[in-house]
Amino acid sequence: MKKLINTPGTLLTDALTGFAAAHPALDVDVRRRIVTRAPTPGRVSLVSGGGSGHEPLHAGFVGPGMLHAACPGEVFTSPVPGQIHAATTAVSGGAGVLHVVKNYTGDVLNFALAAELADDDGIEIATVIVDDDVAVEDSTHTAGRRGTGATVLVEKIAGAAAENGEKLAVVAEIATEVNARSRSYGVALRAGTVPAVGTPGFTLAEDEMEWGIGIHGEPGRRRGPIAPARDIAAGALDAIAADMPLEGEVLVLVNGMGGTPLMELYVMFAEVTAWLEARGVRVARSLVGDYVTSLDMTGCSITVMRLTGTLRDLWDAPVETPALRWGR
Amino acid sequence: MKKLINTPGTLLTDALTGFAAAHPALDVDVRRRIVTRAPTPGRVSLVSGGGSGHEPLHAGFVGPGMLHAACPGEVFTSPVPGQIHAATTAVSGGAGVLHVVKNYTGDVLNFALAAELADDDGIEIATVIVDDDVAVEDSTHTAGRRGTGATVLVEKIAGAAAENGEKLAVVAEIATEVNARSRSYGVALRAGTVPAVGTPGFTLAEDEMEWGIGIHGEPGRRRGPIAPARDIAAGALDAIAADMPLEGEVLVLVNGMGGTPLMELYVMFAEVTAWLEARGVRVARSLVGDYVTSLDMTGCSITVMRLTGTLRDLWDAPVETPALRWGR
Amino acid sequence: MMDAARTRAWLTAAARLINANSGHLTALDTAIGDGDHGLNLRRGFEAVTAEATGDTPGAVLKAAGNALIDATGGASGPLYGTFFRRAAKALGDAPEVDDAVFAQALAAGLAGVQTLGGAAEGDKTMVDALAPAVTAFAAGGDAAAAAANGRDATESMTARKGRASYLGERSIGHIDPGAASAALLFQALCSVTTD
Amino acid sequence: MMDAARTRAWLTAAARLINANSGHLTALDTAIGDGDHGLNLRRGFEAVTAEATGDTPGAVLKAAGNALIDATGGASGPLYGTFFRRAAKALGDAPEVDDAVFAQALAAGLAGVQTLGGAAEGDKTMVDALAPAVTAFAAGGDAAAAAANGRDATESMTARKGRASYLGERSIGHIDPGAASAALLFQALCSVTTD
Ligand SMILES: Nc1ncnc2c1ncn2[C@@H]1O[C@H](COP(=O)(O)OP(=O)(O)O)[C@@H](O)[C@H]1O
Ligand SMILES: Nc1ncnc2c1ncn2[C@@H]1O[C@H](COP(=O)(O)OP(=O)(O)O)[C@@H](O)[C@H]1O
Ligand SMILES: [Mg+2]
Ligand SMILES: [Mg+2]
Ligand SMILES: [Mg+2]
Ligand SMILES: [Mg+2]
Repeated sequence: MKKLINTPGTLLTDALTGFAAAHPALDVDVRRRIVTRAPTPGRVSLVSGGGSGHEPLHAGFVGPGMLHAACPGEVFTSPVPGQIHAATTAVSGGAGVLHVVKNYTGDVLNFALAAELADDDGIEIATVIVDDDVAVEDSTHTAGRRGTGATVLVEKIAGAAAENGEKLAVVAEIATEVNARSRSYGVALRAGTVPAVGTPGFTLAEDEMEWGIGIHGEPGRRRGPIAPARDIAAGALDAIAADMPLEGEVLVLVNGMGGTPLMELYVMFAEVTAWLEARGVRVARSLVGDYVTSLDMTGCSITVMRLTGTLRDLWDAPVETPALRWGR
Repeated sequence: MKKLINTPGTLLTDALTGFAAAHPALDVDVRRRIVTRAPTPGRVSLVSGGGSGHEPLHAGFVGPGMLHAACPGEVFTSPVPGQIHAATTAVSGGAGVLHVVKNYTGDVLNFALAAELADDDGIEIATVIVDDDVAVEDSTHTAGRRGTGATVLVEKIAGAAAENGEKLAVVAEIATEVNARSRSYGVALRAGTVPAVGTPGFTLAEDEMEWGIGIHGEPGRRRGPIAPARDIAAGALDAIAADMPLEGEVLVLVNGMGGTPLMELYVMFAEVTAWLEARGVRVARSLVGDYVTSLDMTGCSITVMRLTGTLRDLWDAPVETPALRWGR
Repeated sequence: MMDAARTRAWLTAAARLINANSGHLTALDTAIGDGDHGLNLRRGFEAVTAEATGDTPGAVLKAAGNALIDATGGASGPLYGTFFRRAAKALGDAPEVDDAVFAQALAAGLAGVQTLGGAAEGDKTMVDALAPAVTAFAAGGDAAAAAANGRDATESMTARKGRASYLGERSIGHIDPGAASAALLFQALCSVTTD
Repeated sequence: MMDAARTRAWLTAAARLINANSGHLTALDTAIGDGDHGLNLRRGFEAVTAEATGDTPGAVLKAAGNALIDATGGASGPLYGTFFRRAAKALGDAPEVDDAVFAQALAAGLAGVQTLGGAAEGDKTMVDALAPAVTAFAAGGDAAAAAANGRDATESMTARKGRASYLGERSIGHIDPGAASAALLFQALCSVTTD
């Protein structure tokens, strides 16, 4: 295993220490593992979290216009209820807190327990479960679709709604709408390695790739010969379009899995755009880069969200976080 | 070789096509391979360029507050004079153009020929050669120190000076000062693979790392057993401090080489900060992420710049490019 | 008969077994999950060892459940935490309970896991080891063997809950990590009750 | 005697050799450079083949130099481009030149490379093949063999120019890619002059 770390056991603490030093505008409690910013009294706050290893998700999205708090768990392990509750309490502004939760059993259960704790303290909680991954085909016989790239879109857009002063129910509704209008599909060329394990989650031959991967090093739906960017884009978009008819204006996220160079992501984005525009779908907004990663996995995921005018305006609203920044 | 590409021969065109689609605010001439934005009449413009494979460098730094044009060459190959000249002509605002050139023979020669062409056209050119890499120890018996991480700092800070309306000589002087106050050192855990070649630039055993690497897949100064993040930071900073006494306030860039997850870069940044602060050096500004990459190389480089008040203000000035964005 | 000391002995034996088999549990989870089950439970049971004290079996199990929920994370933390907390609730504050009462408490724990996680037997989860073990314990049979059989039976199952469910039929041929850890819990329980 | 046709024959022979040996040149550059020399020169000489036309040796070489500068990139593009442009300048617009004049033109080309790149013999660059070849050509000797010897001599040298210089002593034991391509140029030249 080759990694720029001290020891697997100190990885999360070390990374949070670095994150704190790099982003002095945020409050980082390294011991309790929560990253927060001051809430605005009377406004809804957003808390998200999940296992580490997906950086910049979630701590990189804390800041004006997006999240108020993030609680990173151990690598690929959901945070614990007490930690989530501490984050929730720290950023509660009195108008309720939205929990943005990716649909993994561990995340769902731990956030549910944290919501109970918040309820005990009289903090109103709404929860949005993100489950955009169409690679999980049969969601009635599984834990349900995984939450992947759409998480960034939910956090950005719901964050903008909260910034606009919307009530908790409205912010939650918008978050739910973003998730409902988004679909993702991912591929890997090489699996990531959990530092404490030391070997890759799965092994591919030099001429193989994995289709339909998640973001936790789990293998995907099927293995195949390595394909050109054009075919990968088509395969992913076919799966997405089979699940949600694509039309009108869309937002596209081409997301790197952590070990993929930006140049290749632009190649993928060119192919995704060409595929969509050839079918009369307009790519009105886009994001290309590493946003929801899986340690050092090589590969990418493609997320498509069908836009509305309101969602586009909320997307365009100013945001100022370590990993996402625009507007003035 | 595992890459998200169509063919090595179309890589650059495909990536530029994707870049153009993702960043509609910039003008991208895919055929001529130049990325430009409109110059401000009467103001100095900045042009940079070099081989591809270092993304987001340079095209990702075109935008208000930074570069006016970038001209990417083939992978690891400098652009050609005609291309550089086309970029220079496109963004000339009448007050002269600064060429920001990394110190590689190919880049230096091709930019020099382009400067002659500009001279023929009556465009005043100043050139700053960036050569911050202390891993090249003996610069009298080599092509001189390589230009690496400091390129981002030069482009950002000189870009801010140009935006402020400074004259060409002043912008060039500031660019030179940034370079003079900056030092870098890089390490690799795994070499990158030039797509048209198909095999890594060098091969390391599973327990080896390379010290003192450049950004073109060339091996470094020495090979050693893989080391903890703390020792890597100390090794790099020792080399930097031996060359330029570190004191006062510094800006630190911990830069990923393309295949390194952000989480590990934060670990490195924590160690770099701890090393510096233990020696009374204050990390006043920082940047952690992929800025000057080397295809899919795994590893990082560390750049330290000694700040002055003026340089810090220019660093803080607004910038709005695909890869660097802040201020309002 | 279970008292506070024996309950605690169960948990420390379990912690030792989890610790000794942590690499194996993680390897199982690497095959069909995300490669952290052994790491999670080792962390969780370290907290159990440190915090699960009390004067009654119920108090010990409640502290254990809270420690697991606080320290484990993942799916297994809340599930095992709930198992112990529900069992604790069923035991109330009796200083000593006989095996029949303890068996009922284990059944209550299992019910809690199933309510929270929604898994039935055959879904290839910890439930497939817990359920037969709880039944065997109630019947005075070999709960450890029942749990181990339940664990082994998961190998041929298709996962329908948890991360392994994403693999669909590709999960066949692998033992479920949670079923394997559940078998360790009952191995530990039998090591302190059969003497 | 060199006229426009034979000059062009030289360049197309060179382009064929470069193309055939492109992988080898790239492999040499992977060892001590950045792995693109063969790719660069193949691209450059494709442009030469397409564009290097003219009525005189000087016109052909000037067009070749311009094509190399326009299409190659890297260090080798401007250096080889300058080699041909300076040689062209020395030839002027004579429709035919004898070998002595052509030898002077090659020497002017070499001088141009050394002025631009600042490399001396022994620095482990293309100059180590070009210089002995130019000398041999002037003396009526075997320029191709001289270039090949010069190329082989770079193996034991420490690089002091170009990317290979970053390796310091680690560059020893590898042939310089530019010296190898220079040897191909003189191999091509001899194939059209010795008949
Ligand atoms: N819904 C569920 N009901 C019961 N057990 C479950 C459920 N989901 C997961 N599990 C159990 O949890 C185990 C995985 O635990 P662990 O690896 O610690 O958590 P995570 O899956 O969050 O990484 C699985 O092997 C399975 O036995
Ligand atoms: N300063 C120089 N003078 C002469 N030749 C040089 C010089 N620098 C580099 N070269 C030659 O150029 C060759 C490398 O060319 P190439 O790989 O195409 O360019 P780059 O180094 O920019 O990738 C070297 O092998 C060497 O022979
Ligand atoms: Mg997990
Ligand atoms: Mg090159
Ligand atoms: Mg797991
Ligand atoms: Mg080269």
